[in-house]
Amino acid sequence: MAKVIFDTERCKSCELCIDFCPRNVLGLSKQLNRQGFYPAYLKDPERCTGCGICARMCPDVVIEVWRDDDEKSEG
Amino acid sequence: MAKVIFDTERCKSCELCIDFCPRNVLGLSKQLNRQGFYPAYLKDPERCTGCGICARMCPDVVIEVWRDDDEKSEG
Amino acid sequence: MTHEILMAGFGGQGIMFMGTLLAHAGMMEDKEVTWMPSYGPEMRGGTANCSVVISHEPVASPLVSEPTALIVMNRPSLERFEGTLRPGGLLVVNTSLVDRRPERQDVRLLEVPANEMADRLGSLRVANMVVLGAFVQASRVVTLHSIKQALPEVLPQHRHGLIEVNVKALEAGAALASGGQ
Amino acid sequence: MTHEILMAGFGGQGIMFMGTLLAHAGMMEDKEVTWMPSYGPEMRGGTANCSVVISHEPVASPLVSEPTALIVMNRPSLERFEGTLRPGGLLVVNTSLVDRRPERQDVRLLEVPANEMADRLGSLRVANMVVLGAFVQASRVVTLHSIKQALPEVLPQHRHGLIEVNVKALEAGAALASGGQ
Amino acid sequence: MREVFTRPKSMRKVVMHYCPGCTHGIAHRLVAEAIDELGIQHRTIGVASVGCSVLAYEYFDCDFQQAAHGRAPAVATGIKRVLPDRVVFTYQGDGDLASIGTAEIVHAAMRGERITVIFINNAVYGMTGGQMAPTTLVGQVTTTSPGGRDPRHCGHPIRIAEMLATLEGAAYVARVSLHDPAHVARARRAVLKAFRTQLEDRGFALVEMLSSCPTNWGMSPREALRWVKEKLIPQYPLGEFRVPEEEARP
Amino acid sequence: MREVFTRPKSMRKVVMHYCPGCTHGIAHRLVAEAIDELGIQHRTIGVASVGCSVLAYEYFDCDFQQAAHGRAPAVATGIKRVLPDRVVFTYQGDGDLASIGTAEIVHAAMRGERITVIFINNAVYGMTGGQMAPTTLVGQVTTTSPGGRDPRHCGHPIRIAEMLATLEGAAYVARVSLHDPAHVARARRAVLKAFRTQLEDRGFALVEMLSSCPTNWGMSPREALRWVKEKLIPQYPLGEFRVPEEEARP
Amino acid sequence: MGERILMKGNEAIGEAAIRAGCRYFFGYPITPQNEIPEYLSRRLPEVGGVFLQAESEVAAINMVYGAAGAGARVMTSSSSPGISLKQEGLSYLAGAELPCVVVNIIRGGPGLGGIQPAQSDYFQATRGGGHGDYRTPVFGPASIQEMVELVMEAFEVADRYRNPVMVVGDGILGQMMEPVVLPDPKPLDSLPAKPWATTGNQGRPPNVINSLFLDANLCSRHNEHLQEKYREICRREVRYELVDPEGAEIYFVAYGTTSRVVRSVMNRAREEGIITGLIRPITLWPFPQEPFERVVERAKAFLCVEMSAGQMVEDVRLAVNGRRPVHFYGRTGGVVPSPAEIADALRKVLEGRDPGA
Amino acid sequence: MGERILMKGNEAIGEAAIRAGCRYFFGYPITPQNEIPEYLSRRLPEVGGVFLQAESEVAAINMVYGAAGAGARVMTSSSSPGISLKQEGLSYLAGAELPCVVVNIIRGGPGLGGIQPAQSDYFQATRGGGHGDYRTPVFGPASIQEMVELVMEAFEVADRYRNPVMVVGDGILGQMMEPVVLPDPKPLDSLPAKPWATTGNQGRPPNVINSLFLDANLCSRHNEHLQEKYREICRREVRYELVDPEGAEIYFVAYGTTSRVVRSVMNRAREEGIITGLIRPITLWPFPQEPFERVVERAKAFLCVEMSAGQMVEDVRLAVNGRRPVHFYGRTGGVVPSPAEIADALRKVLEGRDPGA
Ligand SMILES: Cc1ncc(C[n+]2csc(CCOP(=O)(O)OP(=O)(O)O)c2C)c(N)n1
Ligand SMILES: Cc1ncc(C[n+]2csc(CCOP(=O)(O)OP(=O)(O)O)c2C)c(N)n1
Ligand code: SF4
Ligand code: SF4
Ligand code: SF4
Ligand code: SF4
Ligand code: SF4
Ligand code: SF4
Ligand SMILES: [Mg+2]
Ligand SMILES: [Mg+2]
Repeated sequence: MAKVIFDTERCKSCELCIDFCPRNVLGLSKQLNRQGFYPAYLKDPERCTGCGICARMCPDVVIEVWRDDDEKSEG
Repeated sequence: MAKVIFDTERCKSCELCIDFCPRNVLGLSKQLNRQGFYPAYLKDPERCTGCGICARMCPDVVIEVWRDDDEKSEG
Repeated sequence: MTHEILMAGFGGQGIMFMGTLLAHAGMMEDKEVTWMPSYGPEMRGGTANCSVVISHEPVASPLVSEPTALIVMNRPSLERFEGTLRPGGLLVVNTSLVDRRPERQDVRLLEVPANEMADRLGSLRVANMVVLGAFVQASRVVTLHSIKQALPEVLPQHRHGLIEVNVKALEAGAALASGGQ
Repeated sequence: MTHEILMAGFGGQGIMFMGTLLAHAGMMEDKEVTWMPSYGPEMRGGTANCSVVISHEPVASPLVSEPTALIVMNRPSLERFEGTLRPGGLLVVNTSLVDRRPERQDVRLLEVPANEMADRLGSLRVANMVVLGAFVQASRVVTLHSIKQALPEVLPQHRHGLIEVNVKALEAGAALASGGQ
Repeated sequence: MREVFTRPKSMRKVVMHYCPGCTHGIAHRLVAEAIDELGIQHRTIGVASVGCSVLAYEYFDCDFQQAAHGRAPAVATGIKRVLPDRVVFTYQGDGDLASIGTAEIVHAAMRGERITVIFINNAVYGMTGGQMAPTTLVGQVTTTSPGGRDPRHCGHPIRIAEMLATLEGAAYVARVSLHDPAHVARARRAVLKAFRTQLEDRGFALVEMLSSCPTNWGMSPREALRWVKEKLIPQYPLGEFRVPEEEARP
Repeated sequence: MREVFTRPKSMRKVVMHYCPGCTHGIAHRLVAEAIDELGIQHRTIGVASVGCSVLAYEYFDCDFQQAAHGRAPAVATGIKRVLPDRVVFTYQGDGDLASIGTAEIVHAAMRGERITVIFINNAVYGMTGGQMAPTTLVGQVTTTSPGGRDPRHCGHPIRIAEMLATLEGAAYVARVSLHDPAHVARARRAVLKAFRTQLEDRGFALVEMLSSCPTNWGMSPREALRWVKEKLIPQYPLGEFRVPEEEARP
Repeated sequence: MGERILMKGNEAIGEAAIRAGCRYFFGYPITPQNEIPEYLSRRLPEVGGVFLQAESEVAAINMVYGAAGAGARVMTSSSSPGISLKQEGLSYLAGAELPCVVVNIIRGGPGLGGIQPAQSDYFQATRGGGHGDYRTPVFGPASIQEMVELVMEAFEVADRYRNPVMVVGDGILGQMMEPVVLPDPKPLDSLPAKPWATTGNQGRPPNVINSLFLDANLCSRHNEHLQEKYREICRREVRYELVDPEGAEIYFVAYGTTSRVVRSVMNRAREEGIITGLIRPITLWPFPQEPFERVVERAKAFLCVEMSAGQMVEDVRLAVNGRRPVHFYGRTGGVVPSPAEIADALRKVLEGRDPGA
Repeated sequence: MGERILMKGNEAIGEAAIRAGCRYFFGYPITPQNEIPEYLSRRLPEVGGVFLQAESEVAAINMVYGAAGAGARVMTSSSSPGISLKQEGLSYLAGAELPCVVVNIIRGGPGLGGIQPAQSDYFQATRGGGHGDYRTPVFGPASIQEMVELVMEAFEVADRYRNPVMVVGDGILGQMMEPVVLPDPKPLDSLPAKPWATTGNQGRPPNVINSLFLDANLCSRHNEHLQEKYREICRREVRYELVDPEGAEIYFVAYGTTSRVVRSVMNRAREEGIITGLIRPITLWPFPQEPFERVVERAKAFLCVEMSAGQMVEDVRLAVNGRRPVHFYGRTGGVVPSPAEIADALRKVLEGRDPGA
């Protein structure tokens, strides 16, 4: 199981995480954050592999990714 | 026959013409010029071939070289 | 009479365009005008505001620190500028993006649900024109006619297709202001 | 009494060294001294001159425009500076390289055939010391003893071998000056 | 659970002022990760330049100096000469490093100055509103090349990595790109090497990063990264142009 | 009689201030000969830099501007942009061109500025009294490297020709030497080519000339030329590093 | 003369330069003046001119040197840090007597500072921030119309005296729009001949552009010539505006943007019955002495207002020379003094207090 | 304290810096100050310091910035054109409040000019030739002994106020030899601590060296802080020498080399029975007001002598503020005014004429 945590207040809706997620499990929320952006969120947590690619492409260090130790990355 | 003309007042006694003359026919005069240098002169005009090397190595454009048209350069 | 108008909102809301249009209209009415953007640091984002002064005399300072009219397009702008409006001045609020009532009681208030109105006109982007139409109607700084005349001057040639919807928005705003007062 | 001495000659004649030695000697006698080279443009060649001031009081200006003593080592220097010497001043001329008599009649003249004398001592390079010895003897600005004491201070360690010939030259000059006056 | 990715310790938890999708943010993170990995946060001194990254000192959790436009390598030299056992890096844009600061970067490299340079090549002056940079591509429209860069008038783009690689003092010179995860991973390794080059006292190190400026290119962040891949990389080949030899320490 | 060698017409008949045996004089003559040969004296504008050759305007019989230290390429750019049909050349030393003027020469080359640069590399600052230059050899003693240039501290000498040859705008880049008649003859041809490159509108042209400074090297003119041959050339290989392609006009 | 059009100050500067016959611009981006190079990068090629973005401000000013020496009307523009970098070049231009126009859209300093409006480069502009005894005429316009006219005039003055001329403004003047009537372009064939320019010595002895004088006496003579020229500029090129209403006792002294804020204050003060005058230097160097002589007898005091910690006030003190009190009010770092603050300073002066304290 | 030794001015500057605890020098060759870098290139490595020849003056001043920010005592030196190039950097140093010492051995300008002595960079030094409202203390020594002492003091003042300090001289002071007693070296462990320096943030929050203030209000507040500091420097760091003999009516004002020529003139004048005084500013900024207050009542006139076209004379006028006539005599371009010329100027002033005319 993977855990993807968004520091939503820092997100700028650039969608790079969404573009690069190999599982296509990310989307933009409909709720503006305080900066005035629609932050990204994990819309389909089940399919996330915890590969961390989203975090590595996020220019604003919004995302943290945690994963069960034995699981393998697919990214 | 070659003619080597020195604009002696401009000579600075650097001796480069002397060093590079393939015929070793140049020397320094014993008479100071107005700049305070002992200017170079052609001490052995007979042996000069008019090759022009002295002129081409003179940093101060002191030397002019003329030669009979039919003669060949050896420089 | 010297009108000193301050307009403020988000970067993308067309604040500068509103101001430019107003200044152009003023010039076309042979008035003295100045338009002055607030320009931020050498970088992106944040809020935008601009000052327009329209007068029958040469304009002294182009900077408006105590406006006679204030147009706020979003809430942060209301927070920041509400206090600067002169007593008796005109306060125009885009209620679509400002979710609180102004505190000032000593000013004329004009509320415009600009985004909703613009949406109804089929283009969210003309919310600024709705507000401008309402403002001009309520303040009489320039005529609505001058604003319309200024449109083709200010819009680049390749955007002239947008004149129509802009005019509609201006008129909708003006109608609201004359009706709603 | 303030001595303002100007020395002038060709670049290679050791003018600066003469001046430095004199200034050192002055300092060793607990006098106030300044040494000032004329420094030319950022390039090579030409003439050199330096000013030395020796006084019992703090030295006002280190620049000598009207010297109390003038030492000329070559003809161009005589041409250039003869007129600046104060009336009654001391004019030392290296007659080996100056082929005309000075025009000034209101000064003390000391003629030194320095190059010839140096040559006789076996080293053309000490012509400057001959002149300096003569000058010191004639002017009493400092003692010859002080000059000799200054030599090891001014000459770098690896040149101390030259002290002897320099001393000889100084003495030869001094002898000429005391004899010749 | 094991952490796959968390914020590097050397980065402060503040909102950065960069535009949405600007890869300056990724570059920052890579530097911070290298600092963390090498455990040098407490002896690292950064030098911020003038460009969009002028506020870098607000984002890194270490000592910083803000340098005049183009002069970061000189400032870094001043620091490094006083504190040779500290780690000094500069973070510079292409206007800063490849235009006004050309002399400073060339000479820092020539001297083999023991500093690490992070060079953000986004083919444009970001901060001042998208003017032409020396790295702007031929034909690229900017606010001061409205008809596209004309090589007849402004020449061809300058390739900094290749140029500096002609200098013996440049121990490590590499060009990387930030346009996709695989390249970001490679960039990360290059940054690490560049810091190691300094730690091992081998000489000057520079990593040129092809970076995006969606705002001034007038593109979405995604389009901008595609443009990096399709337009920038052909002009600016990726690779290592100089690597330190094991022994050779001048 | 036929003239084998006479003073070029483009040189004035005045005594030059250079030290005895300084090859600045030879370099001057080669430039004047090229101007004569190409028949461009009346449309040539020279740019003198700051260095021993600062007075170049007194020696050439053509219009001249004296430029601030290092800025001759910028000054030449200003002239050439105003008068594109004139011939513009700069004459710069290694302190001027390779140190303070690095940015200006790199960018003139990058732009492919249609100018001709005569670059006198004598491994030292001549005019100011023999300080270290970026071109000073490792170990070479100068007044500011009294223990010899230490590469650990000051890096290795910069090779300007090679560095500029990485730029596409540099149409002709060559290094020659003035240490003997054969090399002087080759240098002469390089200077001609560099002017032709401009006349044919091909781009930026530079000729680096290894030159002597007997005064600051503390050598006789003859020893100095031997030093050029034995020490300078090994560090600075002679040759053409870029030649204009027949067609390629950017 | 054309119709009134609404134009940004920076763009108006660019257009004015073109109408003055300037066809060459060398610059480097810096806020808040980027619209000048951007405008000219579009416009100059249209009129057969050259816009070139230099690698730095240092390169830019030296390109200006080359172009000016080649006989062109040429301009560069920058903002404070960039102008500092041009100081050596400016000294060279002044030394070699080359005409050009240099625009400084001043921002808050020192150092990187900010980009907001300031007038804190007054000393640098009026006293030659570079080395040596040189001066450059400095124009300080207060409106876009005046900016246009003074930029055009700057080219005339530059050519008349073979000297660089500076035009200073700030981000407000650069970024604001105001109606402006653009003067007709100067016909290029009416521009002054420059027989001294280096254009290739066809049929004349070579020309040399130079500021080197190895012999101190020659260098001194050259300086005397420059000083004589500067004295002539002082005699002939002083410009100012004097607002001198009946009954004024306090005279403001202010230029540029600040003078406009001062005018607001004067208008409001008059409504309260307080009559004030204004001396508005239009040339900052040569600084106008005349208006001070005209009012000093009846003035009670002068109040100099600047966006600086107090720079022009020194020239005011020198002009008044102790005859009346000179007070100062200034804001720094990009803050424009507000009408309320200035009114407050005025009140203090009226009460005989020092507003600086 | 050691014995009297004969030393060249430029070398004495280098030695004084070392004795002040300066271990870092970044510079670029330029006549007539080359003996400073040359001396330090030998001496600094001997004492564990670093001499680095930078690629340019611009690089040098920015290396100074980095080194100063890292907490070092650091110096650079140059001459006029090179100092012009350092103006941006100086403004940054002042803005970021970094201590350092900058020596300017002034030569004749403008432009390339010559290398002979001048004082024509007075404005640049005293009014911040760079951009923004900043100041640097400026010392103007008149002898090599004083040069040594002031260079050492310059480092103290720089650290005390976290501000660059300038020392100005000319080729005469740089090239001449005079006996000097070198003060003992400052023990390195006695130098002030610099907790603000960027040395790696072991155990404390990060330090940042910076002059950027995007918000105008913050920039303004920073400037107010700087101005407060400058006022404190004006209160505490003024230095001057007043020669005020009984019976003096005319007071010379002169500094540096010129003051020594003036002294010759005063000595000779006294022999003719003419008693004169001398105000010799030692700090050019802050400019000494006090000596003027002390003598202005009994002075008949002031005669300012400079190797410039008239720069310090503005400060003299500001100090005298119209209470007495202020006259000026100056030579430019590298010419040192001769005693005869100055005596002539004095004579004119005594006769009530203006020597400048
Ligand atoms: C001396 C000086 N010149 C110009 C500027 C204005 N300026 C600020 S940032 C910048 C260019 C930034 O471009 P780049 O270095 O490519 O960085 P980016 O913003 O693209 O990351 C310029 C020219 C300045 N601050 N100082
Ligand atoms: C801005 C500036 N810095 C420094 C100098 C001093 N300077 C004059 S010539 C020179 C170096 C000359 O060396 P180089 O360019 O190698 O020419 P060379 O004399 O060797 O032919 C320097 C540093 C100056 N005139 N201007
Ligand atoms: S960790 Fe991988 S799979 Fe999960 S959201 Fe991020 S990119 Fe997609
Ligand atoms: S990449 Fe980061 S900033 Fe961009 S949308 Fe995703 S979380 Fe937000
Ligand atoms: S022409 Fe040739 S042979 Fe004759 S002197 Fe010259 S070098 Fe010697
Ligand atoms: S080469 Fe020329 S300057 Fe040298 S000695 Fe011969 S003639 Fe004289
Ligand atoms: S302007 Fe460009 S480089 Fe700057 S922050 Fe925005 S996207 Fe990034
Ligand atoms: S110093 Fe050197 S480069 Fe200069 S003229 Fe003399 S020998 Fe030639
Ligand atoms: Mg960039
Ligand atoms: Mg050289």
